[in-house]
Amino acid sequence: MHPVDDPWSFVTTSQSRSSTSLPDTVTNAAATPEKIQPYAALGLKQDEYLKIREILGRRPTSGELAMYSVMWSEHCSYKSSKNYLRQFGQKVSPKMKKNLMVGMGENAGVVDVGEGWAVTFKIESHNHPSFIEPFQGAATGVGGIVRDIISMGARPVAVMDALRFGHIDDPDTARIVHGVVSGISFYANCLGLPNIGGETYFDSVYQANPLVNALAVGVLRHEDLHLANARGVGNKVVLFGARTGGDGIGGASILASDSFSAGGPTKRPAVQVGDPFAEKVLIECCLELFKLGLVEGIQDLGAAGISCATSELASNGDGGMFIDLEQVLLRDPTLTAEEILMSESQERMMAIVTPEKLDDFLAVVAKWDVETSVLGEVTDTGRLIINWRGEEIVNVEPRTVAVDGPVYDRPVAYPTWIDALQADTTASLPRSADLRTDMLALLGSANLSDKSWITNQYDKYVLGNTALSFPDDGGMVRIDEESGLGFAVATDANGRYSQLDPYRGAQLALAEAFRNVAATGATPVAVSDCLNFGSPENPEVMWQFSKTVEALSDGCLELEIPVTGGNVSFYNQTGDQPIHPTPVIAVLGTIANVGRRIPSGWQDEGNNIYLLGI
Amino acid sequence: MPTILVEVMPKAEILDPQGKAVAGALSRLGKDRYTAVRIGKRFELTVDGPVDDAMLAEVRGIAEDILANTVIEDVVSITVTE
Amino acid sequence: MPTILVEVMPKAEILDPQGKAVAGALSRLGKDRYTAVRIGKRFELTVDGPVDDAMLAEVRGIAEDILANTVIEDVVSITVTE
Amino acid sequence: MRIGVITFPGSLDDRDAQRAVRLAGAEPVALWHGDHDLAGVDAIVLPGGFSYGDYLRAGAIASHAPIMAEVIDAANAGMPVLGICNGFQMLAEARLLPGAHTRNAHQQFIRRDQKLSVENADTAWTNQFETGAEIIIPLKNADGRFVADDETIRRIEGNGQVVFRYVDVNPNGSMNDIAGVSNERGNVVGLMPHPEHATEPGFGPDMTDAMRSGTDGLAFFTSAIAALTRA
Ligand SMILES: Nc1ncnc2c1ncn2[C@@H]1O[C@H](COP(=O)(O)OP(=O)(O)O)[C@@H](O)[C@H]1O
Repeated sequence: MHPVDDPWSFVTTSQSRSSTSLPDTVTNAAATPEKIQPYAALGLKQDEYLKIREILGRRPTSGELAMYSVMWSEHCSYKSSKNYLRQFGQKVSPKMKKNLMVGMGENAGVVDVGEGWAVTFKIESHNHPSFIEPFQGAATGVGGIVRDIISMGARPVAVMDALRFGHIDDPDTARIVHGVVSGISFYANCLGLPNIGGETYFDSVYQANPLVNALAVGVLRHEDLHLANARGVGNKVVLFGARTGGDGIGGASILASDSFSAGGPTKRPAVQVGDPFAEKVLIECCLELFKLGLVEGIQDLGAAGISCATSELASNGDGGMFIDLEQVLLRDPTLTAEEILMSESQERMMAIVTPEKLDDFLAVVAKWDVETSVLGEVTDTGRLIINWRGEEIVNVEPRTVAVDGPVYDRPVAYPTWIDALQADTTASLPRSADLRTDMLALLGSANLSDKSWITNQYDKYVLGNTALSFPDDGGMVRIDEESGLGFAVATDANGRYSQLDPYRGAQLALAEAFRNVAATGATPVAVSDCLNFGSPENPEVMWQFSKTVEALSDGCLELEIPVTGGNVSFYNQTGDQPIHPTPVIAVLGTIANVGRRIPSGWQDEGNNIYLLGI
Repeated sequence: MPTILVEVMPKAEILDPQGKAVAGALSRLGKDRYTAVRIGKRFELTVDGPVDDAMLAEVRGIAEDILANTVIEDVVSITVTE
Repeated sequence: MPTILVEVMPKAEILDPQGKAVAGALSRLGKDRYTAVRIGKRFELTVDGPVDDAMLAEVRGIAEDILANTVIEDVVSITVTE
Repeated sequence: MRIGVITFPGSLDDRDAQRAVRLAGAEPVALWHGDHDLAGVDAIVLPGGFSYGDYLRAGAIASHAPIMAEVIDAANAGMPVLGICNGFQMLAEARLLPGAHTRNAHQQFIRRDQKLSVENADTAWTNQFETGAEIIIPLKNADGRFVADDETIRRIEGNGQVVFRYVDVNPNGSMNDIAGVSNERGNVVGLMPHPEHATEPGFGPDMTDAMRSGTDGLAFFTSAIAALTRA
C-alpha cells in the first residue's frame, strides 16, 4: 500500500525497489476499495478521481490511475479548451472543406495540393521541458512534431521554430537561448530536415517560461495516407523504435500542466533525451513500411507514451485491444508496469499489422536495425485489457481514457486592467527630438536585430528542394521536381498585441502569416496554431483564450482557410504571472511552380518600389 | 603540475544514444560479449600550484555546476594525479 | 557483471577546442588557477561473463580501432572494475 | 556512366547526391551500406549526413560498414571515390585519406555559402576546374575541423594532396585552411562543403549576381565522368 505522504512511491526510480514487486491487479482493486490512492499528486482533482471510480465501478488499479492521470491531463485531454476549439469545426464554408483530406483531431491535418500530392503540417509546443533542460527539451520538441507527421503516412520535408525568450540581458537567458537553438539545430540537422524559417523574440514575460514551438511539414501521395486506428480483430499491435526507459515519467501531467514551482526537485521526473539518429532511421523504416502497404494503422508515442497510443488507437478503431505489457522491450529492466505505461521515451511508434503481413513487417524493421516487439492484438471485447506478469492490471473502455475525459467550462472574467492598458497609448511616450537616436535604438534592439547567428546553425540545403528560407518572409519547398509544385509556410505571433487586445491580436497574427505566405507567390490554404497561454484556472487568462479562439475562427472563415490542427499550451506562467497570450499562427500555402516564387529583398537594380495597402 | 581528473557519466536511467550506437557497431562486427556500452567524459584540469582541500572543494563545485549537466549526468569521480 | 573501463584523450599536440572553451569559462568565473583543461572520453563496456586475457586483448584492439581514432587520440588506460 | 551513392543509416544528402549525378549526365545507382556489392558502378560517392548520429566520432562507425571493404579495394584499384562532408569523415576514419576531423573550433554547427579555391585540378573529381579557380559551395557541419600532425600536413602539402582551401573565412578552424584532400593517386577526394547542393539553379548558394543561383558543384561530377571517359 502506498502511504499518502509519499504519493510518488510507485513512480520513482529508487534503488530499493524490487522488480518483482506485485502489481496492483484488477482483482486486487475490486477487493480493496478503501485503499488510498495518490491521485492529487498525479494532477487529478478529487471529482475526476471519483469519476474514474464511477466509470470503472471500482477503484482504479495503479496502472489505470497512471493512464487516466496522464490522459486526463490538460496537455492530453484539452479539457479546458475543447469547448472553444469546436468553433474551428463549426465556422466553416464549403470552400474551406474542399481540399481538406483530414481535419482537426488526427495527429496532423492533411490538405490536397493537387497532382495526387497532399501536404500535412502542424505546430506544437515544448515550452516547459525547454526551460528545465533547454537542449534536450527543444530537441525532443522537434522529434515529437516530426513523428506526428510520419504517423500520417507522410515524408517529413521541413521544420520551422517559433521561439520566445526572456530579456536578453538576464543571466539565465543565454543558457536557454543557446541550449534551445543548439537543440533544434542538433535534432533537425541530424534528421536531415531543412529549417525554412521561424521567429525569435525576447521579452521578460517569457523569462522563466520560454516558448519553444516547433512546426513540421510532410508530403505524401494521396494513397499513402495513414490514420491512427486499430481495426480488424486479430490484427497485431506492434511497438517499434527505441526501447522504453524511465524518461519523462509523469512528465505529461506534471511537466505540462503545473507551474514550475509546484513539486520541487525531488518529484521532478527525469527529462527525455532525444536520439535523432534513431528517429531518422525510424522515418526511413516507416516510409518503407508504408510503401509496401504493411501497416493498417499507426500512431506515434509522445506524451503519455503507451497509455496514449493504446487507448487512442483502440478508441479510433474497433474498441477492443489486448496488450501483454511484459513484451515491451525495456532499456531499464527495473521499470514498474505503471512506469512503462507512463514513460515518454522518444523515438517510438505503434503500428497495427495484419497477421499475414507480420513477417514482411518484421523483415523491413530488421533491415533498418529497429527493435520491435508484438505487444498484443485487436479484439472484439470493446475493452482495453493490459496484462503484466500474467495478471490483469488494466481493464477499461478505451474511450473513457482517450476521448471522454473531463471537459470544463472554466470561469471567464474580463480583465479590468485592460482598459487602463489600452488607454495608455503612445501619445504619452516621450518624443525624442533626434530621429537618428530613435533609429539606432531600434536597430540595436534584440528583437529587430539580425537572426543569422541562429539561422546559420540550421541546415536549409538538405533534401535539395528549399526554394525560400531565411531571410525570406516565408519558407518554400518544392514537392515535385518535375512540375515544380510546392508549398510555402510562415509563422507569426505578437504577444504584445494580444495582451492589449486578444481578439485583434490573434487576427493580426493570422493576417500577418497569411500575408507572408501570399508575399512569396503562394496561395494560402490552411492554418495550424499553437496557443500559448497562462493558467486556464485564471478566469482572465480564460477570457484571453476565449477571445483568441473566437478571433481565429472568425478570421479563418473570413479568409476561407481551415484550421487543420494545432496545440494548446496552458500554464505558461511564473508564479501567478501569466505570459502574454501568445497564439502562434502558421499558414500553409501552395504554389503551382516554385520557379515563380517571389523572394524578399531587392532583386535587380532599376526595379520600381511600391508601397501597397493602407 | 598536478592534474585533477573529473569523470562524468550519463545517469543510469537516461538514454545514452552514443553508447547504444557503439554497442550496436560492436555486435555487428561480431564482438557480442559486450552487453552495454555507456560513454561519458573525462576532464583533465591542470592546476597551477598544490592541490589542497579548498581547491578540491572548488573542483567539486565546478564539476557539478559546469562540467556535468546534473539533470542528465552524474559526476562519478574526482581524483588528483601527479 | 564486470565492466571494462577504456579512457581516451586527445593527443597532446592536437588542439582541444572544447577544453579550451571550458578553461575560458572557468577563468571568466574567476576560477583562474586552472592552466589547462582537456576533455576526453570514458567508455564503460559491460561484459557478459568473466574478463580473461583474451578478452582484454580484444578490448585493446577495439579501443585502438574503434573507440579511439589514433590519428588524433590516445588510449590512456584500460581497467577492469567489479 | 554509372555512379554509385552509398546510403548508410543516418545518411541525409544521399538523394541529393543522386540528383547531382543525374544533372551532370551520369546514371545514379543507389548502394546500401550493409551489402558487399558495388553493383558494377564506375565511381562512388559517400554522401553527407550524420551516419550513426555521428556518435563516437563523425563517420567512425560507418567506416566499419560491410560495404567499406569493397570501397577500400575499389579505391586502391583506382576507382574515383568522392567523400562529401560525412563521407569525407568516413574516408579519413577508413584511412583512405589523411588526417582527421574534430569539432568545429567555435563548437557550433555552421551552415554558410563558402568560397573555396581549387588547389589541385588534377584529380578525378576536379579536372574540369582550373587550378586556382574560386568557387562557392554550401558548407554545413559540426565536426569539420581538419587536423593532422605536422609531418602529415607537410607531406600532403608537398604532394599536392590539398585539393581545396577555404577562402576569406575559415569556417571551422581547419589547419592550413584545408577544405578538402585527396589520396596520392588523386582518385579519392574528400571535402567538407557539399558540391551536390550547388548543381541546380534556384536551389544553390547565393552568388553575387543572383540569389540561390550557384552551380559550381556540377563540375565535380562532370570531372569524374571525364576521368572515366579518358581512362
Ligand atoms: N528561430 C528561428 N528559426 C528559423 N528561422 C528564424 C528564426 N528566427 C528568425 N528566423 C528567420 O530569420 C528571418 C528574419 O527574421 P525576423 O528578423 O524575425 O524578420 P521578420 O520580421 O521579417 O520576420 C526570417 O526569414 C525568419 O524566418
